[in-house]
Amino acid sequence: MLRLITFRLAHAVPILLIIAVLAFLLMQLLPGDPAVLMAGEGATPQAIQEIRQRLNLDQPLVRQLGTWLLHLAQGDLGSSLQLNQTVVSAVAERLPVSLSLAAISLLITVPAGIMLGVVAAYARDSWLDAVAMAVALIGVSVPTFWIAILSVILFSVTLGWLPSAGYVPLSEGFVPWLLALIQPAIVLALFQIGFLARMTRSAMLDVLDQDFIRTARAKGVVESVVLWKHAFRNTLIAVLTVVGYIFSLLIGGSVIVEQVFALPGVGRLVVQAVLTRDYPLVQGTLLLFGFIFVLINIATDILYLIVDPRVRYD
Amino acid sequence: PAQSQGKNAETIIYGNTAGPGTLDPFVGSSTVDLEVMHHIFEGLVGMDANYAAKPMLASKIDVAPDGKTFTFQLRKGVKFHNGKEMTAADVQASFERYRKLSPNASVLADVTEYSTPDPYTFIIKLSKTNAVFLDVLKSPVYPFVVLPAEQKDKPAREVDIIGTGPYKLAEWRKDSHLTLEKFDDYAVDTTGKPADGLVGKKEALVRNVRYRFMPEANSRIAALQTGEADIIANVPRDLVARIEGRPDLEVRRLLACQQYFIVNTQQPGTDTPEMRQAIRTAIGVDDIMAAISRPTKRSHAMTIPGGEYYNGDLNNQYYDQKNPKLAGELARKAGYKPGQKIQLMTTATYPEFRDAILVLSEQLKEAGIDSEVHVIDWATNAANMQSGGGNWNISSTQFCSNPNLGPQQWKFMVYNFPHVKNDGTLDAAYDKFYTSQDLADRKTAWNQIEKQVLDQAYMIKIADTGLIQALNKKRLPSFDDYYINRFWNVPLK
Amino acid sequence: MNPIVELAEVSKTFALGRGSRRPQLLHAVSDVSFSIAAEETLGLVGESGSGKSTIGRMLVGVYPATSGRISLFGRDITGSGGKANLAAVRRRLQFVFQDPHAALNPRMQVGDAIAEPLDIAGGLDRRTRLARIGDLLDMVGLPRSSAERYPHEFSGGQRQRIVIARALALKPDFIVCDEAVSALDVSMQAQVVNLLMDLQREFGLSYLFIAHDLAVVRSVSTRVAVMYAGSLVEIASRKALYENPLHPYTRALLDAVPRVKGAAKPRQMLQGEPPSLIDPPAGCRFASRCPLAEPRCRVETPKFRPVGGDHHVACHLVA
Amino acid sequence: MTDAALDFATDPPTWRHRAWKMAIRLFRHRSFRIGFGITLLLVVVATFGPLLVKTDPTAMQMRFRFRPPSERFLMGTDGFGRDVFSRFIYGAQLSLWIGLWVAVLSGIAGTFFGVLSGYVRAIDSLVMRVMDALLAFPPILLAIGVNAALGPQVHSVIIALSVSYIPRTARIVRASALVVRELDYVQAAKISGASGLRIVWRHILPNSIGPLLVQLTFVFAYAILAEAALSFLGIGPPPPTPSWGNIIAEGRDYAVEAWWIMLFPGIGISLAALGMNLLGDGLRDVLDPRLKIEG
Amino acid sequence: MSESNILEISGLTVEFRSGGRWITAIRDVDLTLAPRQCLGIVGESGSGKSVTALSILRLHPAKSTRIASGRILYQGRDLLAVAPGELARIRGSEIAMIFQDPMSSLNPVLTIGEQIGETLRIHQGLNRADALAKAVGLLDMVRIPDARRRVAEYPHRLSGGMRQRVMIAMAIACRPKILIADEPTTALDVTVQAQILNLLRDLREELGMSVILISHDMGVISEFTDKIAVMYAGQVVEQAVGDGLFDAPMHPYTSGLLRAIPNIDRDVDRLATIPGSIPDAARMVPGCRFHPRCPEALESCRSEAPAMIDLGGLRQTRCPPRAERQGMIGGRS
Ligand SMILES: Nc1ncnc2c1ncn2[C@@H]1O[C@H](COP(=O)(O)OP(=O)(O)OP(=O)(O)O)[C@@H](O)[C@H]1O
Ligand SMILES: Nc1ncnc2c1ncn2[C@@H]1O[C@H](COP(=O)(O)OP(=O)(O)OP(=O)(O)O)[C@@H](O)[C@H]1O
Ligand SMILES: [Mg+2]
Ligand SMILES: [Mg+2]
Repeated sequence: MLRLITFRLAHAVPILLIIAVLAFLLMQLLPGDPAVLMAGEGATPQAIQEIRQRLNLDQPLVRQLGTWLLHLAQGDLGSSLQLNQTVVSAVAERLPVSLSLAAISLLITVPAGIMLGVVAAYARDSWLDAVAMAVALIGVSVPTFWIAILSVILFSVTLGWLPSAGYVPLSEGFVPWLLALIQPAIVLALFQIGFLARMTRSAMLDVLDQDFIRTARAKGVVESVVLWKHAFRNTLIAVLTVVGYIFSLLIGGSVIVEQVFALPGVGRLVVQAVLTRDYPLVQGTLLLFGFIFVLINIATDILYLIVDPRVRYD
Repeated sequence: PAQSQGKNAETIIYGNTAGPGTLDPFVGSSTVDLEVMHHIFEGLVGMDANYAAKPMLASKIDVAPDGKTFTFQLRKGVKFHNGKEMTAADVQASFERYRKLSPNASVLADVTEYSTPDPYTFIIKLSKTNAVFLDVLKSPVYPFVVLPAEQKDKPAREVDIIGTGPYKLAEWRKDSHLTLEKFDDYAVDTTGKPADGLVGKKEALVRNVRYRFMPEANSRIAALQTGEADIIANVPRDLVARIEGRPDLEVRRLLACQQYFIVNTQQPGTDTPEMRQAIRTAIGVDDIMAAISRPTKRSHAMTIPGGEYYNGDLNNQYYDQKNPKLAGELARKAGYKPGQKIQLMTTATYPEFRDAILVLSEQLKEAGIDSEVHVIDWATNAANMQSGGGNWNISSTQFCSNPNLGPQQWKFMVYNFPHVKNDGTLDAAYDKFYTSQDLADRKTAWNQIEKQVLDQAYMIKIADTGLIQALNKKRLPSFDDYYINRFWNVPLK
Repeated sequence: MNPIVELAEVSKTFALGRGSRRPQLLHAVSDVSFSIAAEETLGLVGESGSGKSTIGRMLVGVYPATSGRISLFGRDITGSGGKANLAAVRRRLQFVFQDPHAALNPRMQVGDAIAEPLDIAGGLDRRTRLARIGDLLDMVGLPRSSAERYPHEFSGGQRQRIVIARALALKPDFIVCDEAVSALDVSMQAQVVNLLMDLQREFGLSYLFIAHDLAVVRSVSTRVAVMYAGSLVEIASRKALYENPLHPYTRALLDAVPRVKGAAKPRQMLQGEPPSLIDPPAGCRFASRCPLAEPRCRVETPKFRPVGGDHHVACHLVA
Repeated sequence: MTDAALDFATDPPTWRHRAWKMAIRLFRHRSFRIGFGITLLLVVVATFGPLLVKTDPTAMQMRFRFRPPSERFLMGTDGFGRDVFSRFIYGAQLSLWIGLWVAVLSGIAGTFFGVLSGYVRAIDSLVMRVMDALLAFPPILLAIGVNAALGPQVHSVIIALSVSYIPRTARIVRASALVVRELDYVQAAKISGASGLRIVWRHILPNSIGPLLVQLTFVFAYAILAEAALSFLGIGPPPPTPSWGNIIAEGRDYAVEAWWIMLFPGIGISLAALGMNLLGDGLRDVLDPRLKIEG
Repeated sequence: MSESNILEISGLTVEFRSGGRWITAIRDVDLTLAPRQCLGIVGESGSGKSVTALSILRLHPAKSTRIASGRILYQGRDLLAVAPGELARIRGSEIAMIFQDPMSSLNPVLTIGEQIGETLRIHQGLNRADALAKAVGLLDMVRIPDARRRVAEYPHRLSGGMRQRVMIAMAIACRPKILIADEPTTALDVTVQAQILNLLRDLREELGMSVILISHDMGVISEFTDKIAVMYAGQVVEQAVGDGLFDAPMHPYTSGLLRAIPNIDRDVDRLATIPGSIPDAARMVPGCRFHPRCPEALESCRSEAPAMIDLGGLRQTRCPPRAERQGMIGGRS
């Protein structure tokens, strides 16, 4: 297994390189000039030109790319154009926020989604199934934004139970941290629960009419155990895939929720970096995302091996 | 948590859309930058409530009769946040750094020499007469503030945030919040002037000011309602009702900006004055004002009432013509062929720009002029407006400091955004403006400039616009509006 | 005689356990050599878990051999170039899986499943294809209407017939039948066995016929091989094997066959534990259960050697 | 049904015959019928609605800003006094179109890569890492990039969103493929010399279809919403052209005061997602022979 | 029901939904099982043996199956009517079942130890460790070598015969009152088969367990069972106690079956078969279901569906001509 991890990680290296180059090229494709934005309203063309020079933006592309890659190889991701921060510190500052949010949200999504999915599959075509399905659909089609606002109005403004916005680091206490994140986490979860539920349901339906379920029943296993132990265990590959997928979604882009709840997460960071053409920051964040996603997915792959003994890789 | 971020006798909490991009004063230009910087940094001169230049760190200013030499006496005992005393050397180093890296450095192009005969005297010599040099120095945008001399070689955006202002920077978490802390050794201006605009007797009455960055209007309002913020900025006009119902909250409307359509004179379709005028004729500002979710006021002028250069109804005829029929005829005369599309460029980053453009597109349609709207991100929009590239005919933007600060502040905009070329009338008027020491002459010059810009429809005025702020009256009973929010002399209950 | 299948000292080990634990090796097949000639049926019997299916699977390339050489139709499918060689002979090979349920795609109609080898080979128009499916269903005694139904609608025996029909579709030259008829009732079994033999006569097919039913093996096989704990213990023509079994295990097997209307002679049950395949004992693997075992049987591995004609056996005690 | 079975004995089932039988099975499926009904309704609205609704969806009447739903404005008006009903009807087409294409494109490509890496072990790790790499690019960035390359048009949005959903779909398909490829029937096909393509097409895909269908119905709904986010950044169809996504996006500041702006397109998206989900359920069941379709 | 029977199936008719229609898989099946008795069921594949067996524990897929009529009395209670909770209690502990497809009947993601141990944990309240220890013992009992080590294996890594033995171990774990064994030894070599059958025999004696044994192997049936039912096309066509069936089959189908048994003591070049094939359940033939393949069919066989005829001496047949020829007609059942 150790070999598998090393092997997969080794594969990640060239991929990260590809991300690096792609990110770089993509940024070049974009119209808009970071120098103009940095210079601000009313700046003269000379001023802009100067900034361009200082940032080496006036040099040929290949040269810029080369320099950047060279620095990258030395572990230097460079500095943000806008933030007066190194890319690493900018990201390091926000990652805990995104990770916290993703983790709490996942902790809500996973049990709820799985529960709904399993119940819906079991009670297939009944009213329970219909309700679970409705919840699933509401989650995806009601704009997150709307839920977020309504939730703030209800829980923060009207009831005064939860803070309306802002992040409190874990270092300032577990409860404040949790209270600050619980609302956005639920809003995010609502969006994902449906997906997980539907996926679980579908996978469960595939498993439920297989022979070994009959065997379990023949042994006198009660329905709930048949459902959870015998059937659900067999859907874990599908469920894990979806969970991994949701996790990467949560880390990478919960821009709207971060925005509504004024959370300084990486989602907003990267969008703003794109919008302000903060090249080094975008490139750096993408690399980081790439790395995290590779990690998540390697972890999922390894979990596959654990949850389904039939799976094998060479 | 609600408490940890919320009500606090020592901390004023201010919610605005975003945090500063940079706190390096020499490159800071956006409102969110400035409203923090002016608490931390101070310059030799600053604006008063009427936008006039007044001494700040200078105790006395002498202007030589030829308008070329400026001598500043510095206040004594002014301390930087690092405890060091400010001297002329710091001032000179700051000017030198400014010249090296500020986008606005060109205004120092005529400087021939700085000198510091003694630690409290600073002299600037210019090669040419500049009648409005002090007005240049008062600019709140890219402010000419004083940094410790050691910061001289720091690249743009990388200075240590050390000023002489009443507050110092305590904590700054990008995209989250920024906290200012009272500077205990602040040298209050004791020359006897009361607080006025950015100058005068400034005192920090609360320990901390926390700026919270909350991009969503709904969230800011919620924060104010829950007491997690004491004051918030940028309330969309159509959401004001949510606040107005509450006895403890108060809504403030501030009209300090102006919004325009910028017409690209170099782009086919709008490269003739006739066509630009046709477009202007089609525009009715009431619908636009209704559409943009900001407080607005009808006004044709490029300056604000009360300012030195305000000229009453002089150029009113170019405003709000609202005559689609005539506009259609003019367009045809100007050679416009139906089906030909005027390219409207705007951004969603600033909804008021986009909304104005959307209404414009409808009004042009009424006049028989077809158009196409391109919504792009602000980065591209701004870059295209600067460069003239990107195939746009009309875009919209808003100016805040320019109308307030006078014609010198307008110059770059009126030339550069519409990409004006070879306009002798405009050139001559500006020349006169800079060289005449006589205010009356300068006013005449400005009237000409304004007339030319509006007549040629380089820019088409939409309205004076502004912001809506809201605050908790109970907590901030005596908060004073200004076009930059200030938290000195503000007590917290 | 030109053998179409040849195994030379083929072994197969599986790694047990996963993860970082040091894997234990399970010796499923050890040093097995035999060959099958054209138009021949080699019956393969033996203890359950002794590696019969594993051999079958290695023969069609589902498992690679751990060591040794396998050639099919004169081409070596192990070692370098094995893949290409295997691909070259694919069409001439078929396999009937032991578990008919797992061997059928639950989402494929039976007709399509049967026609799969035909479709892969290609070149049939719809009508001919359909006719072939019908013929194949007839052959294995299923109604033609089965073609439109799905595997789960069939009983175990019916499914097995579907699998057999699929294997026969292309008239291959060599079929591995892994317990192909054990799920069938006797009359159906007889039909299928007869069919296999008819095909053999008609088209010169060869079979590796893995089964537990020694009676069936006797009726289909030309020669019979007996396996115990991963090794071949005896191989002989059917007559020789059934009438003159030499290896004690073979004898025990034949003794244990249940008979209609009571056993002819008193059943002698094998005692003791079968050996572990994880650390196989030294010497003869059957020694622990052999009624005749001598001390040297537990030390010295008996050679697999000819004892007259094509009768081979691995036992010290056989002269 | 029996008749069909009888036909079969004499006449080979043609492609069309099978499709017909499939359709019959589908229409026996209750969820499928409901889903089909909903989808059909939306498609009809999207196609013929604009011919029937006379109000110009872009016409602004500032006098009537933010009017709640009434007889005159069935779904109220927005901040420009535009008729939300008319915008809703005109917007249906664009939204459904984008949702559909993104689902189809990302479905095809995602399935391709998923199966490729799930089935061809040698390149599994490689393909998956490339997918991880794609995953790293936020849709916004992709969209701006594609937009810059192809110009602002619906295609750019479709491509950008499709690309960003490919890796997600791929992972889901791969997960099923990893299990299915080890089963005996796949081995049986291999022994028969089936090509990789055939194994994938006939064995792996049909047995991985459940999660794939769920994924695609969700991609469909996500794409409609994502289009809004993008069009608000100015990527894609410019705003006077209505789409459900940008109606919602434009109404977002007034979520409370002018709830109707968001509500109706929200319902539209829900309905579309519901329709698609039901269709997907039906398809899934019909493709699974073990489930009997009740009449 | 007679006091002496632990299980009585009467008039059982089961239908499946296929292609939109209900198709009868078994019709009017009557079977009885006495304590300690072993009932063998033989018959053409597809004749409904497994369907009958599955019905006892109500293990058919609920959606596509219906039990159109019949009763299954177990210790006086109708199993078709007991509450689900009660049924779960009976399943595995009092009535256990060995399934025909050992691969697909084992859960691929649980170790065999876990699967065997589960039964013990449910019905005997053992903890995990004890259950596992007992599972090892059971694996030993069914002759799986290295039981201690292999108890942690997953099903797909076992040979066919081993899987089958795991199924057996699972079924006998709780020492049930009735064991339903659907082809329990087809994948086993004869020596292991003999051991397993001995094991079952011991259990019968020790616990008074009754067994329903479905098998194609006439040798096994003959050696192991005390009563044999022959099924054809969804019906029981003949029943007999003891070896009588082999001596004098009372149904032509049984005769055909016996003829088809391969002989281990002789080399034969061709096995005897019954010509034709089982009728399609969807289009069942009228009259006697076997008549199209019957060498002795009379005109009446084509039209009249024969009822079960009691021949006395615990023999029954569905073949009136044979019954008549033997002059053994008793009362109709
Ligand atoms: N789920 C089902 N749906 C439709 N038909 C079924 C189903 N299960 C069984 N059948 C049909 O019922 C009949 C009896 O099947 P059953 O499995 O009882 O046969 P069997 O006697 O056990 O045969 P074998 O010895 O081959 O296992 C067969 O014709 C089969 O096709
Ligand atoms: N994929 C696998 N991984 C690990 N071990 C395996 C695998 N397949 C088979 N084995 C082991 O190899 C040995 C031989 O198995 P094989 O299936 O060849 O036996 P067999 O002779 O066919 O037995 P049976 O008659 O019971 O089918 C067994 O111990 C089995 O557990
Ligand atoms: Mg085997
Ligand atoms: Mg059966």
